[in-house]
Amino acid sequence: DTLKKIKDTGSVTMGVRESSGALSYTLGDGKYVGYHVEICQRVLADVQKQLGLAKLDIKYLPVTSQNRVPLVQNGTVDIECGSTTNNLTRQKDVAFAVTTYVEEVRIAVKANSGITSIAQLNGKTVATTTGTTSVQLLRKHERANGVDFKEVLGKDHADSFLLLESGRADAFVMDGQILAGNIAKSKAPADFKIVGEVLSVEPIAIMIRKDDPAFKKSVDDSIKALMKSGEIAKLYDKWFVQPIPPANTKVGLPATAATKDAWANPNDKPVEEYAKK
Amino acid sequence: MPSWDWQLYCTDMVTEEAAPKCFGAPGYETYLDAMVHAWGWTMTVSILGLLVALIVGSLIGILRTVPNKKVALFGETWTEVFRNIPLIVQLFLWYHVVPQIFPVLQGVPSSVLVVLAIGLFTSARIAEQVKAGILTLPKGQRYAGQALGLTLPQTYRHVLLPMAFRIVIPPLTSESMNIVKNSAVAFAVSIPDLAQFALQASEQSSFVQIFLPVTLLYFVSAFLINRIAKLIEAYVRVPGILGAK
Amino acid sequence: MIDIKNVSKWYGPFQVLTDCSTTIKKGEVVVVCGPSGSGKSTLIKTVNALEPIQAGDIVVDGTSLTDPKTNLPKLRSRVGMVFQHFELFPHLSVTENLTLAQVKVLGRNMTDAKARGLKMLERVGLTAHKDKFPGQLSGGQQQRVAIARALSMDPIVMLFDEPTSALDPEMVGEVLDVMVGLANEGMTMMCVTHEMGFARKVSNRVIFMDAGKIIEDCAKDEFFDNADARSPRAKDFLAKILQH
Amino acid sequence: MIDIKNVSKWYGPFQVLTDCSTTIKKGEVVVVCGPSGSGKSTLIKTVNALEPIQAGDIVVDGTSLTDPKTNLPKLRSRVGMVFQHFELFPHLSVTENLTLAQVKVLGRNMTDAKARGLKMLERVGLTAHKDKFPGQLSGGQQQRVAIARALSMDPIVMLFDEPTSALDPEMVGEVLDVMVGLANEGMTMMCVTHEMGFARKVSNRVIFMDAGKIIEDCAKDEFFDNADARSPRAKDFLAKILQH
Amino acid sequence: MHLDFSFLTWDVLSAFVAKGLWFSIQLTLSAMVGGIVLGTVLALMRLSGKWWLEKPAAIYVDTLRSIPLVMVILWFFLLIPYLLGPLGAEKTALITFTLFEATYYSEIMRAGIQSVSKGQVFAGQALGMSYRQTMTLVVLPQAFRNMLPVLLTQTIVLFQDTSLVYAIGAYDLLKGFEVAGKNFNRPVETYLVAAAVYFVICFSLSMLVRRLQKKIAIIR
Ligand SMILES: Nc1ncnc2c1ncn2[C@@H]1O[C@H](COP(=O)(O)OP(=O)(O)OP(=O)(O)O)[C@@H](O)[C@H]1O
Ligand SMILES: Nc1ncnc2c1ncn2[C@@H]1O[C@H](COP(=O)(O)OP(=O)(O)OP(=O)(O)O)[C@@H](O)[C@H]1O
Ligand SMILES: [Mg+2]
Ligand SMILES: [Mg+2]
Repeated sequence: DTLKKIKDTGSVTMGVRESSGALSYTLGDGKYVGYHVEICQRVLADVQKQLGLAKLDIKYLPVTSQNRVPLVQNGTVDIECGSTTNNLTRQKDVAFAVTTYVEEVRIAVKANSGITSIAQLNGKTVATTTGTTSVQLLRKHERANGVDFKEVLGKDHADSFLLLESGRADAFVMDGQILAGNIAKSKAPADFKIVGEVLSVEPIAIMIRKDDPAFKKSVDDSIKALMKSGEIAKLYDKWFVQPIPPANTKVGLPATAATKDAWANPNDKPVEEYAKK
Repeated sequence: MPSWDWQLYCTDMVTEEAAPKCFGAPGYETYLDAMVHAWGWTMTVSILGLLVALIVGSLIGILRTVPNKKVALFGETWTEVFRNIPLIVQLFLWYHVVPQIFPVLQGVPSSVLVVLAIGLFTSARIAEQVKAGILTLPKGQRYAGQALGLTLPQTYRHVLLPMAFRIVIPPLTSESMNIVKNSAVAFAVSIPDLAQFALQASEQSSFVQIFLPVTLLYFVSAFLINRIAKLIEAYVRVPGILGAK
Repeated sequence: MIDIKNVSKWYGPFQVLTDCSTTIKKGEVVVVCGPSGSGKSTLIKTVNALEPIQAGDIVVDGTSLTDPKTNLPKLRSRVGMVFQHFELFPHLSVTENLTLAQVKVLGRNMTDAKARGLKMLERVGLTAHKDKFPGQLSGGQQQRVAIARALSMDPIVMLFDEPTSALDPEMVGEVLDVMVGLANEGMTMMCVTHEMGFARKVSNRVIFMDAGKIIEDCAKDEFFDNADARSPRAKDFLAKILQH
Repeated sequence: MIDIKNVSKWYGPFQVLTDCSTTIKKGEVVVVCGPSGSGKSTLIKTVNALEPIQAGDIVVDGTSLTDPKTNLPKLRSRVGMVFQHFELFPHLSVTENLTLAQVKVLGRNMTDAKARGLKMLERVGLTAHKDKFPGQLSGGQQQRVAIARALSMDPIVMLFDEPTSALDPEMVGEVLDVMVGLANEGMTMMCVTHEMGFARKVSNRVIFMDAGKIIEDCAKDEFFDNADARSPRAKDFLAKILQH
Repeated sequence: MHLDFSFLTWDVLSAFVAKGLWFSIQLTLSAMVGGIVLGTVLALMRLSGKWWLEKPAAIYVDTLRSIPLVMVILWFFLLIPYLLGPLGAEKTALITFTLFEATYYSEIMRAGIQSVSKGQVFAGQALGMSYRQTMTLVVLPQAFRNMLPVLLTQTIVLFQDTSLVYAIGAYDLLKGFEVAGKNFNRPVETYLVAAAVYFVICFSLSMLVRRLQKKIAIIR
């Protein structure tokens, strides 16, 4: 029971990412920031108020794609504020708060490559990152549409982007905000562009332990309040449109219709239900 | 812990649908297919890397014992450079940096670069062992060879190396096992090996169910190499010495 | 046959040999003795150019070792050498030990090499062990094989470096017997040894070294029987070594 | 003092000692000789219980070694032992080598242990080297330190296993001198050695072993001077060892 | 290729890299000390001649040594919370590395103990020392001294291996460089600098090993 644990110990462990674009990343020196990190901080402030704690000690624990689910499961992390897709497989092991961001999986290419859609990727080399749902997505797409491309998997997003930048790959298929973030930070942002159809729509949410309805309710209520007040749109603007530290670059990715829809109708539907429509 | 789901291994990795056959069903790639395929990559990278490491490492190790200062210095430098930078960093340099400096390498597939990186990294360690093996031989052996009129290369070929290699089989065995384990970094440059499979598949399904068989496969592979080395060791054992212990 | 002329040698700053000179004629048996560390082994190794020298010259059968044009491996193949620790090749059988250099260095064919090797093995009384490995032989047997190996190359001179000092006392005899036989047949020999019995029995001359210098170089009888004429260091050494 | 009764010992299926019996009285000096591998070292090690025995019994100063109640470390501390390869502790200085067991085993305080150790060091003539490390000493000096180390424990008997066979010929004398001194002072000694000069000079009895059996066990004079009464194996051995 | 190192200012280095370097050093030192202690115990178990001590130690060592370190780290990261409660990546790394490196150190110590001649054991026993005394006063000091260069060489490997804690998100030296590289999108440059830093540290250590080796060769 997470609420009790927080109350008893006066501390909470927040799972964060080292570099998940503007959602969650580090400034070094143990400082973690980003859209989801800030939402979580607001949520935890509410939790503190609800529990009547004078002081709540937030511990930040950087997690990776590989260990985030086990860590939430085994109690190391109380609330994971990274860039986790809400899907059915994961729902077997963990629970998700209401969706705060809807990701669209897109294709980044070199601006001068002339590629504008996935169909043109036939025979090309496509990069994506190991241990992400994009890999599966890409393979699904390949099989369904009979396109044939060579896939290369980077160790992490930065590596994958480097594959594109150095010409080892012709395209980088990944979550739109990650593509936008990497392009924004690159040496020559104008050399890249995001093109083509949306390959998939994925609800990204804050992850918490399964079978803890009380905690889920607190978190959900807190987030819903942000949505209702319109506060969440301001947070989004701060991280995805305005310049952000450390290099003061802009991601430049205004909220999509799908994201706005998720704010208007708070829900914790998994990715499978988005795919249906 | 979640319960064990045997069906998982017969499930298609892409569509998450059950395949008609667990292994080798056309049009499907089950978890089992992918794992076996990945294992193949791990072994390929390891064995080719081992070949590079053994050949280059032996050569460098020999150079380091030659009574010629310049040649020996070259061997020393080689060893120091390749063993003092973490493999994962070297791998990255081979993949992303070296081709920028030598554009000819740009077209080289990443699997070749990985084999080179792992092979050369391990060559430094093997050179170290081979050198130690040659130096543990009594100095008199070198003298005896030369006193019979053998040239230096002949002395190495017929006198020093046959014994030195026998002596260093045990440390070379553990280096060979290390190479299988070290190959787990190859995924970082997009080799679809066991490590990459483990990371991708465990993301799509359960951690324990993927990592347990993968760990076992690594274990078995290392063990296999160990057994082969033991066979070689027994085969080349000289009556009357070594092995007596 | 062997002409050692003012040889000096250094290991770094440490001088191991200081201005050593002597001559060994064909058929002569010369024993070299002296305290440990006096440079005996080093001297005998320089005769074979196994250790380079920094000053002086050594001429073996008319060929200068310091001449850069000299083919050292070829020269060495004509000088037989026997070591304290035998230095048989442990991974080769006795026969292979005997034939390796004959084939690779002298270019003999395998049949001839084997015939020659086995003849020498017979000479040292070990024909029965021809297929064993060195590790399966006793020390005395190994040393006799080492002598046979050197002899198989038809050397013009044999060098011995303490051939019996690593042996069990019972085995010393069998090796010395072979050496005495060689000496009696007229082989030219230079032999570092502390076996004064051997020196007395077969040597023509005794060289005594101390601290890298040749201190005594005289006929055997003179060395042993005219003790009063010897240097104090040599007297002292002889006293110690003959005491028990 | 030492009673060896029908001792047999096996290494796996291989019998190293077969039914060995002998008695060593206080003040006696017994020399053990025999060919390599005959079990001399093994026998002397069993006296100290360094090697267990499978049959028979050994009684040292009234204490049976096979009695499970016997405190072996305590017994061993009263039996001095000197090894072929000295076995000084290379990581300790000479003084530390001498005092370690006195302090840790006998429980002496450091001052007493040092006094005792230095006295023994003086006895072997090495006081000047007390602060050196074993690696800085010559073989003969190391062996003398090893004897001093054993003596510091005030042993009732001293065991020697080929104490001079790993030494350069010149150094043999200095170690034998110390041993002769000990024997003359009445120390009980059991000594594996091939130094027949030593055996002749100081021993009371000679034991000859072959293939794990005690073949001869007789007074010194009988052994050396009545060669005809000896077994063929012993005669053969003596001939070999005295030949050169 | 155009390389631009200008972003790597002292501020960036101290913000991103210093913490990682400190953790790598901490991890290396504590895993070395803990690993040598535990490794020595394991080595003694394997040489004890008692099967009920030998077998478990042998299985422990052989098993861990046959699995890639990354896998071991991931497993421990997953399993430790069940045994000890949540600990965080850094502490998990400390425990994992100590337990894992102990297997390597144990093999070194085993060879070291065997490098001490049987005669030394006999000499200790002949002076009346117990098994414990012979081990602690005679054998282990020599084993340790003889193996010092090898132990240090293993420590260099250990230091390089700390780069693998990326798998559980602990913040080590390499991670420091990587994160800096990612946030400024200069991965090539940071990897080059990282390689240089690792080389300088490890090379200095291996020079130290060489000098030690020479020194020990003299004592012996
Ligand atoms: N490679 C080397 N480097 C430095 N010094 C050496 C080397 N080899 C030998 N020496 C030194 O040279 C001196 C002579 O050595 P050498 O082996 O010729 O003596 P030796 O008379 O044969 O002694 P021994 O009777 O012990 O065999 C010794 O002081 C030895 O320490
Ligand atoms: N640990 C062991 N395992 C098996 N056999 C052994 C062992 N130690 C000694 N032996 C054998 O026991 C026999 C007697 O050995 P021991 O060392 O007592 O002989 P020794 O008479 O002292 O010979 P040396 O003169 O060579 O020292 C030898 O044949 C030897 O090979
Ligand atoms: Mg010598
Ligand atoms: Mg013996």
